[in-house]
Amino acid sequence: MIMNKIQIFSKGLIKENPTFVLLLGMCPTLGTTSTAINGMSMGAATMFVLVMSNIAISLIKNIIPDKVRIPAFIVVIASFVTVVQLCMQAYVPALYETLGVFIPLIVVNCIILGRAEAFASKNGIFASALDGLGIGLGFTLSLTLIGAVRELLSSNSIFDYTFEFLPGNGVLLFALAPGAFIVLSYLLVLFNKYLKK
Amino acid sequence: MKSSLKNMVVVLATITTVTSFAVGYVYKITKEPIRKSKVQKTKSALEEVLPSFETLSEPQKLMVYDTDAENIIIYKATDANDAYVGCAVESYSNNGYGGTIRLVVGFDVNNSINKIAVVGHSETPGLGAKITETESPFIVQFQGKNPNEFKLSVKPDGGDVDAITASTISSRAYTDAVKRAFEGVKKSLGEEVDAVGSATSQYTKAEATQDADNNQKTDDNE
Amino acid sequence: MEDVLLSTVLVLLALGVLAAVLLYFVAQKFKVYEDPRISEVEELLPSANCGGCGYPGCKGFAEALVKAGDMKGFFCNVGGQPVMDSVAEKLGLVAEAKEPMVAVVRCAGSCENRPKTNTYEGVKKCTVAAALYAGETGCSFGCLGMGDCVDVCQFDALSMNPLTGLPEVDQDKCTACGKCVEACPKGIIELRKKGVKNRRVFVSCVNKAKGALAKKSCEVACIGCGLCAKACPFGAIEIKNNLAYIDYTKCKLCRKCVAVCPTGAIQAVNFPIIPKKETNENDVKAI
Amino acid sequence: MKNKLLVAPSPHIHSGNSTKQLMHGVLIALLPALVVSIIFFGWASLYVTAVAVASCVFFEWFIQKFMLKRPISIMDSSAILTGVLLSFNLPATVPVWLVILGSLFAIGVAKMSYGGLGSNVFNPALAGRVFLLISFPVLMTTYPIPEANVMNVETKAFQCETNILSLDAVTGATPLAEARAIVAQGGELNTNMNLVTVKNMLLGVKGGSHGEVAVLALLLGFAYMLYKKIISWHIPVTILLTMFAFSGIIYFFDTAHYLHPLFHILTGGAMLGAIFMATDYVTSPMTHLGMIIYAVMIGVITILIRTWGGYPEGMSFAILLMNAATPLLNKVKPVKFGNKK
Amino acid sequence: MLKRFKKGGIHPHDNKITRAKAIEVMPLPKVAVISMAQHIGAPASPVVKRGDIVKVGQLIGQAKGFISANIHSSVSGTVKSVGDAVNSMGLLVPSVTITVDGDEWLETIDRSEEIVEKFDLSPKEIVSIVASTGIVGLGGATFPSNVKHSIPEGKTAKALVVNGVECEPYLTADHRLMLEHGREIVVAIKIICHAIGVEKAYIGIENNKLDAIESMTKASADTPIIEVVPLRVQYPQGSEKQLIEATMGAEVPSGALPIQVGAVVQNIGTMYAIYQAVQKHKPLFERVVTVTGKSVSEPKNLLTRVGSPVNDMIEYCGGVPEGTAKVIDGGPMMGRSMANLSGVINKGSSGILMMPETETPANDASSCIRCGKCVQVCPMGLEPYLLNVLADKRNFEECIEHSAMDCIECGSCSFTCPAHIRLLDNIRIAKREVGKILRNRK
Amino acid sequence: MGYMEIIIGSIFVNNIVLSRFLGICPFLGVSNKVSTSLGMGGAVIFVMALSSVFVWLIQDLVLIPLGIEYMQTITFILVIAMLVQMVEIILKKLSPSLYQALGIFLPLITTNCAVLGVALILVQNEFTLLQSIAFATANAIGFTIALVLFAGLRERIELSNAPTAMKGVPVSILTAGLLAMAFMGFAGLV
Amino acid sequence: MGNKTKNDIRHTGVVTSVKGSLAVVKIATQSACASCHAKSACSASDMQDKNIEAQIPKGMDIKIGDTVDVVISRSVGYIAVLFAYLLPVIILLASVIIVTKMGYTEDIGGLVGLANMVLYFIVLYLFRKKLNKKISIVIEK
Ligand SMILES: Cc1cc2nc3c(=O)[nH]c(=O)nc-3n(C[C@H](O)[C@H](O)[C@H](O)COP(=O)(O)O)c2cc1C
Ligand SMILES: Cc1cc2nc3c(=O)[nH]c(=O)nc-3n(C[C@H](O)[C@H](O)[C@H](O)COP(=O)(O)O)c2cc1C
Ligand SMILES: Cc1cc2nc3c(=O)[nH]c(=O)nc-3n(C[C@H](O)[C@H](O)[C@H](O)COP(=O)(O)O)c2cc1C
Ligand SMILES: Cc1cc2nc3c(=O)[nH]c(=O)nc-3n(C[C@H](O)[C@H](O)[C@H](O)CO)c2cc1C
Ligand code: SF4
Ligand code: SF4
Ligand code: SF4
Ligand code: SF4
Ligand code: FES
Repeated sequence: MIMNKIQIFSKGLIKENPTFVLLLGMCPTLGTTSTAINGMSMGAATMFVLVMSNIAISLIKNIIPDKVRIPAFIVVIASFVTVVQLCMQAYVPALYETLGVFIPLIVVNCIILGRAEAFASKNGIFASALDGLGIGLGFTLSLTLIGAVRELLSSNSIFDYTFEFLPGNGVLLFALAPGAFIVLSYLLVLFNKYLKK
Repeated sequence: MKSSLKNMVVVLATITTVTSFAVGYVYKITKEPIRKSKVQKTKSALEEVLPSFETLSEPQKLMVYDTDAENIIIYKATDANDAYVGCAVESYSNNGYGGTIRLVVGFDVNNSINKIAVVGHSETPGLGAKITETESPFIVQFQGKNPNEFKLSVKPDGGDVDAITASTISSRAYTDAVKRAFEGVKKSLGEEVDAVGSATSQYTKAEATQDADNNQKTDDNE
Repeated sequence: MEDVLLSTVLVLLALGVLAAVLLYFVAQKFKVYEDPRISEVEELLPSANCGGCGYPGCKGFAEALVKAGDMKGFFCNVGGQPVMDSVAEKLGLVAEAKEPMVAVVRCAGSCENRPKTNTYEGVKKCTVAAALYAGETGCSFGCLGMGDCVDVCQFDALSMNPLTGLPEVDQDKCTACGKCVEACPKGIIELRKKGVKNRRVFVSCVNKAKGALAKKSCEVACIGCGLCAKACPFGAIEIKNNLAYIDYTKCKLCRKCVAVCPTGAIQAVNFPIIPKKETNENDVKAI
Repeated sequence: MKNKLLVAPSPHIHSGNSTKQLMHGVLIALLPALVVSIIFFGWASLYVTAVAVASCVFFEWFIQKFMLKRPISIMDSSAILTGVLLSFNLPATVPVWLVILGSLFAIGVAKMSYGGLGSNVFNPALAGRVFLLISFPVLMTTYPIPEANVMNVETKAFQCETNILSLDAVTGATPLAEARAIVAQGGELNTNMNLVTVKNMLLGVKGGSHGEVAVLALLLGFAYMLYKKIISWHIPVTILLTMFAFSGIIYFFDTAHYLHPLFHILTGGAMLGAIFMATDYVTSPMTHLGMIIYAVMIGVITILIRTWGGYPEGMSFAILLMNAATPLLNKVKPVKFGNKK
Repeated sequence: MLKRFKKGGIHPHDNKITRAKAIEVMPLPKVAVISMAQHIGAPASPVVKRGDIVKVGQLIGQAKGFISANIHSSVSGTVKSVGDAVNSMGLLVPSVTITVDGDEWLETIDRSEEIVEKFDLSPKEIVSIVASTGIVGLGGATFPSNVKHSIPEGKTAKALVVNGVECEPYLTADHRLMLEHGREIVVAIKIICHAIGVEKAYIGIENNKLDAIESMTKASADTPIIEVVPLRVQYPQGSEKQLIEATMGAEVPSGALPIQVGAVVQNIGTMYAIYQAVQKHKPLFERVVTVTGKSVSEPKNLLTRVGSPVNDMIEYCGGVPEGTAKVIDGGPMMGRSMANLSGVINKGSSGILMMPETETPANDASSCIRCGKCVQVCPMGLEPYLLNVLADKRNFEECIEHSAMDCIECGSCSFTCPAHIRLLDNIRIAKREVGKILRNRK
Repeated sequence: MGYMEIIIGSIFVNNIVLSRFLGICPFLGVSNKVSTSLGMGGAVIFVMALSSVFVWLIQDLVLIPLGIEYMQTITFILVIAMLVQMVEIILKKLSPSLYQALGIFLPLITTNCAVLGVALILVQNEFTLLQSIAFATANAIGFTIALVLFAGLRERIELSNAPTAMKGVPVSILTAGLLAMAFMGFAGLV
Repeated sequence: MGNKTKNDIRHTGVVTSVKGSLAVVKIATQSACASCHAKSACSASDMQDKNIEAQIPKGMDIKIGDTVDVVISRSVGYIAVLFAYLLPVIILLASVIIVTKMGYTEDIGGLVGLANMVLYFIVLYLFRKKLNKKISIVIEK
């Protein structure tokens, strides 16, 4: 039983990593990872919504008619997103501004609806919470990793800790849109090679 | 549960009601902090760019050029003795590389530039974003300059401003915003030189921010 | 303040009700009943989508199977018996027991058995060579050795043996999907019964030339002498066009034919060690 | 029989040309431009070229050998060509690490990640150059001035304050950038392009990437490639004509603020791009009609970017963009036999 | 401006070494192996059995089915065996093997040199003679000629196009025939024009055979319906679709037969055979074969009996030269390379070409650099590079969209590809598989 | 902002996929065939334009008057989701053959991310209605252009032999990166 | 003959019912999701099979359960996209422009635009017979 729970939690890290394996939620993955801290914050925000909506949905799963499942889920998820939005605006306004439109877009992140559908609507609260936590953590780690690599390449720093890595103060391209795609592509290759399976 | 019309309506209605109450509640809680954080930004910028002051005048809105799309906002500062010590201008330029650049420019009594703070921009990190580096030579070169003597345009355009390397566009826009601020000050001071002395409503520093707060509040309640 | 809360609730409520009503009608209009068992069965299937079952992909198979409500004629070679059993269990049916099959290469014309008479230079594909001529050796029936069969196998069950120049089937990986049978322009690969304990006896030659000609081009060719047919106590062997063929439904694996074949064209695989000595050394490996 | 006969499907003879030969042909065509560049910029330009070639070849070899584990194909000389063209797109004075980084991007990212010669979808040398241009705008737009005294010709390309002839000047802008600066300053461009400036442009006495300046030498290479049937005229001629026509129209409406069309096609990477980079087989369309559409679009986008965009030079971007459209243009089929009634 | 086809084409060196060598008669073989499958279509069924005595010109294989052809003995002697024999490709084909004994011809055959100009036959009769004498196209495809002459209902022929192009490098059989038997060919043209009911015939000849153009112009001076069309040298000018375009200016639509545009195309050799069949009652059992190659000591044009062993012919021309790697049945562009030399000459064999290894392309394909040269040279307007990869990825459905079936297998694309990719090899696979798909779809 | 600026800006300079990173999932997922991506572009244009009108009206007639702008996210997503469904019903009812032809022609799409993103951006920028429609349509066109180019590139890459490790998704994403790099040439156009 | 598949889009499906000269063919959704590795996690996209009604060509013998191809030409696909998606947008845009140019507020412009679009769909409905002719879906074996 414990093993089972651990598995539920850990599968999101590698085996079903939402970014590198399932390739879900690509927009925030690319759009908010110009630095490690941005990536991590985005991941954390998503994780919060994921965990909360998983819990909420597993609570109400039994009373929802099949046909309104999706809209009901959307309402629940969107509410949590709005909560996150409001809180970030209130307490970390600078971060909220940098992440911009991607915070409200958590609503349409397929991971969240996907987990709601595939897991929370079939499992108990605890398991759903664990599932959300695992997947969310996988997402956060991936985003942080991408952010860290991009930050390193583009400005010779990680989490704002600067050091000499590349000549010329870093390669600007990696802070920009093309760099996001390129870094993701090669990280994907490495992931497939060393972690998958 | 079965998907009958009644079921569906009831369930969705319940869910929406519950969640909207919850969200509404959170909104209520966060309303204050959000507003605070919004004004905080302007407030700290004002404090940063102005010479030390005691009170601020009510914000004055002004169009500088005919072609302008929006107003600049001027705050006039006075010291404890009600003497005019300078003013701060919320200015902007639409010609940035990534769109609009918003600055708050502080002027001293002689209308020389005191300090400048960037409050909003979307220039490229590593290039145009250097306009936010307060210690950089580009920023420092403005300080203490009186635009009457210091020609506010970048060198390639025949002015006195040394542009940031490879970011002439951002530099030009930055300079443009400063210039707009200066023109605004000239216009404003020229019009109501007296008004400064005999301003009807005067605020303490604390009140000034409070006022901004209230403005915000009334906006919301409208 | 309270109005804000109230309007929030009202707006969302309106939307919610609208959504519910709308979706209700959507559901009415778009009603497609899909037997839930179809996707359940699909999940059990191996998702190879190989088409080996004769249906368009695993989903097609699941659909047809559920619809038929009877397992007759349905078999997934990839999943094999275990999958079919679990599908049967899910549907409360009885799986049709099917003999597991495996691909065999009916050519033993390795480099030493079949000397080269010319050199091929062109795109290394059996289909190309086959359209052009008989092949690099004197035998115009045998394996061309360019591995078209290897290329089509999705399951990695085939590989070219660089020593013999012949393809080899990995009997554990082969799912008897039949792709290679189709791909071989020479018709060398055949699906045969896997046999008890994987034991099989078959004629590893498809040469239809007259005996002398066949023998000239390949040491281990079937020369159509008919000794095996005479030796077979079960009448499983038939000679047609100078070539012997063992019917695997009749063959009882007695191996009498193996002993009498003058060229060693008949192969017996996976038998215990003793007969291995009598027959060709690399028989077991060559399969 | 004495020896075994060879058997192969027809045809049994071959024209004898090979990939390597074609690549060598292009390299030969690039030689004059290299020579001119060395005359103007000194050994620096040869040094940059050598580093680029060496690192491109090395990366290709390294990646094939240790990462892809595929047969080594550096013998086909395409990596050398990429190196030369990449370096031609760099100022002669860039630091070595920049050249190496650019080569890594060109070969590692733009070429080998797709499987090597023939598989890539973007022109590797240009991808490398644009990568550098975006990442290191300062370094990439600091051009040395040709040592004009070698030719002893009048070099005042423009009526502008900057005297680009001053011998001790280490850096200067390209004529295109100068022109932009003049317009930005509210000035008017000299509409009267006299023969001397055209002559200078042709000879290459102007600022710019070290391989792009020598227009005449590049045209010589073009003639050679045409003669050797390495490329057809369609792409280069159409690009230049389109640029000329489009910028001509703009110029016609406002001669004071827009550049003379001749100026457009003689400066910047127009020649180098049109002749050597837009024609890269791998990334350009197959049919003549496709080539013409491709070339027209390159011409138009180049002028658009040059005139209104953020970069003074649009050729590289235009070619890359149309590289992306090449698969679509390859849907323009050759005219099939049997359609005539 | 000389006429030519408009699209694509290549210029291989023509290497017509034997252009000035008059046709020689090849000595009789000791044993003749006569295949029953010397034509496109169903093999003929043997009508002799072991031990039978046959004469030259005697029917030994009866056509079977609509597209098939009669086979006649090319020698006189005893039937040694009837059954499969290995051909030069190493494949087994049904054949009749005859031990040669003297040279006794059927009496009906007119063996005189005299040119018979007059004919008085109805079209039907002509077609039936062509059928019974086993005439098939000698231009390479060995398509039974009588089928071409029976114009299908609803179609009308407009012109006869005689193919004297011989665009394959090395080969000179047709060239020599035009020089030596121009008049006979003109007679045959008149016969076939009558048979298919047309008043116009073109003889297309490439400009590298000025003497043949002159010879044919002279021979046909009194025959106004014949127009000799000099053509620019460009491979594959001899392909019928391209030839029709060049001479008649009409393009045969994709998938259609020449008759769609009113053309009937026949090779020079076929016309000569038709003359002999109709006017001299001589069935098709011998043909002119060019034995050639750069280092062959005595390259020749040989009038050879069908069924003569290749080995004999090579020996007659000085043997296999040192360093020969490949022996080709036909020309270097479309011929088939032989797996052994023990095969025999068939009706379709136009040449025996011996090539050293240096002359043939090596097996060193690299990746496609998308130079577009193959597209540029394809006379059918196809995209060989694309068909090549599609076939390689076994995406045959898409090959249909890209008109794989239109490929005439001229080999121009493989010839020209700088990456040395054997495009045509894969395209042939594509054609086979596409053919299967289309047949299934019907 | 002028319409020209909005249009050029949204199609080229700030291309929705290549620069704003919205709608990446369908961009990576549905771009296999050029013809389908063209058709899909049409559908996206419709959905975006229509939802921009709805969103604008909701913002202007409901949220602002009631002072509940903070409910944007919830209301917009619900409205957009319903809209897509409704269009399906209407089409099916109106012309079954049309509906079916679309069904064969187009794969199903869910571009919620891009649609919602565009909706949020346009209310954020306080566009007028016409500007909103122009913005939404231009973004959809930008999406289509990127999608079609990308589909062409992928069709081609599919046929070439990319290294095994890069095959499939990685090489596609890399290509998107290089495409984005090429699009940067448009920077500064407006 | 060679032209048969040119510019066609074909899907293979199973005949589920036959009404007169019409057959209902069920095709497996060729949705973006069908081939997607993440479909198990993502169900926002409704994955259903589609039922297509198509004309049975004369002389073709079709039974329930037959596997057939449904074919439309690519151009028909584009026409469908034009009618269903592009024209309404143009109408919407045009009406908004006209109404606002006439001096009404944008709110009204928007509402009128939407109303016009509904009108367009009604017109489309009235002409559906014509449309059906244009959009032909054929069955091939
Ligand atoms: C990705 C990218 C971002 C850029 N960002 C800026 C910017 O933020 N500010 C700016 O002035 N120029 C920016 N540029 C423009 C170039 O840096 C270019 O040098 C500019 O045209 C001005 O050049 P100059 O300052 O050397 O005259 C950017 C260019 C690129 C490619
Ligand atoms: C079924 C069939 C019918 C044919 N009917 C005719 C015909 O009526 N008229 C004709 O000129 N050729 C006909 N042909 C022959 C071809 O057009 C063509 O001449 C033959 O395949 C040889 O091609 P080649 O000589 O170009 O290699 C027919 C071929 C086939 C397979
Ligand atoms: C690429 C190609 C080249 C050909 N070259 C010749 C040629 O040079 N001479 C010729 O008589 N037939 C040539 N043919 C065959 C002709 O297409 C055609 O089949 C022939 O002229 C018909 O005459 P027949 O049936 O009498 O052989 C060629 C065919 C192809 C496909
Ligand atoms: C005419 C011609 C032009 C070429 N232009 C380029 C070029 O601009 N950039 C480049 O990297 N390689 C170029 N190459 C070399 C080669 O095609 C290139 O490395 C491939 O794109 C790599 O796959 C060219 C080759 C030829 C024949
Ligand atoms: S292709 Fe042949 S060897 Fe491979 S699994 Fe199928 S039957 Fe077995
Ligand atoms: S068995 Fe057939 S397909 Fe396989 S290598 Fe031999 S000839 Fe080729
Ligand atoms: S000729 Fe060869 S290299 Fe050139 S495009 Fe064709 S196949 Fe590719
Ligand atoms: S062989 Fe076929 S594809 Fe190649 S050039 Fe000739 S007709 Fe074209
Ligand atoms: S489309 Fe934006 S996250 Fe998937």
